[in-house]
Amino acid sequence: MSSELNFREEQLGTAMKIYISGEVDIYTSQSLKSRLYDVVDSKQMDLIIDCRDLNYIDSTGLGIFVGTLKKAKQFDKKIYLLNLKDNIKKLFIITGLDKVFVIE
Amino acid sequence: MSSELNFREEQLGTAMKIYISGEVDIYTSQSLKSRLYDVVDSKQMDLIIDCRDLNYIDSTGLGIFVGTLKKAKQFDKKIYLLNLKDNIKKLFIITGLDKVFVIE
Amino acid sequence: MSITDNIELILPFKAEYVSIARLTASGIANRIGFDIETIEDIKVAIAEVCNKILSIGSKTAQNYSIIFKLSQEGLVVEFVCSDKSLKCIFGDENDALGVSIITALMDNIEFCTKNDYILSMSKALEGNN
Amino acid sequence: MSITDNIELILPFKAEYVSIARLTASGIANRIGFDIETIEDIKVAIAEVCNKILSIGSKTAQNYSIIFKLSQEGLVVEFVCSDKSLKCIFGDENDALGVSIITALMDNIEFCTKNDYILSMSKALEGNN
Ligand SMILES: Nc1ncnc2c1ncn2[C@@H]1O[C@H](COP(=O)(O)OP(=O)(O)O)[C@@H](O)[C@H]1O
Ligand SMILES: Nc1ncnc2c1ncn2[C@@H]1O[C@H](COP(=O)(O)OP(=O)(O)O)[C@@H](O)[C@H]1O
Repeated sequence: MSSELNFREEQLGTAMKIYISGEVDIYTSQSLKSRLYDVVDSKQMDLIIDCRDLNYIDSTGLGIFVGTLKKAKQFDKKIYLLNLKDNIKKLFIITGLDKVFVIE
Repeated sequence: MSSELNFREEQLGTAMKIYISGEVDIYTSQSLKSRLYDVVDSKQMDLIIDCRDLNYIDSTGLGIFVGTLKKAKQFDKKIYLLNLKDNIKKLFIITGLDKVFVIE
Repeated sequence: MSITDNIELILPFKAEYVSIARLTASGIANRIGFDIETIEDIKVAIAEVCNKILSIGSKTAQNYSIIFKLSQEGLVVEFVCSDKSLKCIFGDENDALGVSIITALMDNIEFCTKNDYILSMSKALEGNN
Repeated sequence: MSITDNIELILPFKAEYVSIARLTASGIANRIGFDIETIEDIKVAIAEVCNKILSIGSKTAQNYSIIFKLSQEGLVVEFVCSDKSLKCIFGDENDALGVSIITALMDNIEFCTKNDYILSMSKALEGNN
């Protein structure tokens, strides 16, 4: 089975940067959820999610971003979304989530 | 309707060079056939077919190459196939047509 | 009057095959002549409906069907299942994201229908009527 | 014993939709886990069968069906049509190219069958048995 979703992490001072590449859909989203929740819980740092190689996301994935944000807020941490492709930025705007996240 | 097959011609001395790009399948093959037959009939020159941007071909397309070759031979002209991608070269080998055409 | 061609894709109730629905939808939307951005929109909207069908599931059906109706006017997509309990599938609070996406990306959506299909949605080829 | 999932694609008898068969076949072969070269092979072989079905055509049927049977062992592809006159479709001299391609690219092909399908062919996931 080919892997459609991949992660890479690096620590940047007091923040964690995560590169997400591939496609987040109903099938791959569980691995996104456990990875993001895990990082927030274990590191308790600001999260910088670099989406330059994220090609697709659906409402399942957006929901996981929201869930991650809620968790991060418990620790008073922020989530930054970087380099969203146009098709993905469009979904954030449609759903109003562009006002919930820091999109850069 | 998006166009899946495109051509570009240029005259090289006593030969015609044709660039084929896109996909030759049962749907697009009629335009390949009329184009190649037309060039052979009207120019009566050697034909250099550059396939660097040809991504797909099926037996319909291979049959048209064979038909074009038969036509060309009537005028004592040759057909050269250039820059075949691996997946396409594989089909020429499978069908034995690699021995019928000059593949470079 | 425009000729309509039907293409049907029948998929098991499994999350791993929604990507097949997306790919087939892209190919069909491309074939009709939609531009790249609209192809992406149609793909996303179809996946949202598949997601919801899968999240509800079925006690009786093994698979569901996506019927693509292609014409010069554009595309109509119907979702069909032998399990007739699958009706008005969107509505609970967790559906807000999915519903807002589908509504924004497609022209017309029949969420709750008395017809045989679960849901129908359409996209016109020229302009956003 | 391996679970088999069926995916079915129903297409009109029209040349412009063979590209949809190719695309869907690629997605399915990729999902099963075939490598890129084998995905291409499966796609090509399926298109050759579609071509032949279209070149014969049908007086009674509007569409034909491609059934993909996915399992851990690999892929079986069956072509089905309500027009039962579509049997042993390959055989005349113009089929030489298509037949040599299909035969080289797939593991097993049932060209003439007493079963309900027109033609069946398979590709194993590991090795070329
Ligand atoms: N339309 C929406 N707007 C805002 N938040 C949403 C919307 N839909 C879902 N959510 C939130 O997204 C999150 C998704 O979380 P989920 O991935 O299901 O994990 P969990 O609920 O276990 O934290 C939930 O907190 C849910 O409230
Ligand atoms: N397996 C094959 N091996 C060699 N030549 C073939 C094979 N199949 C078809 N051909 C040839 O390919 C050509 C295809 O021509 P086609 O495109 O049908 O146009 P036309 O027959 O009108 O010239 C024919 O000349 C046919 O004889």
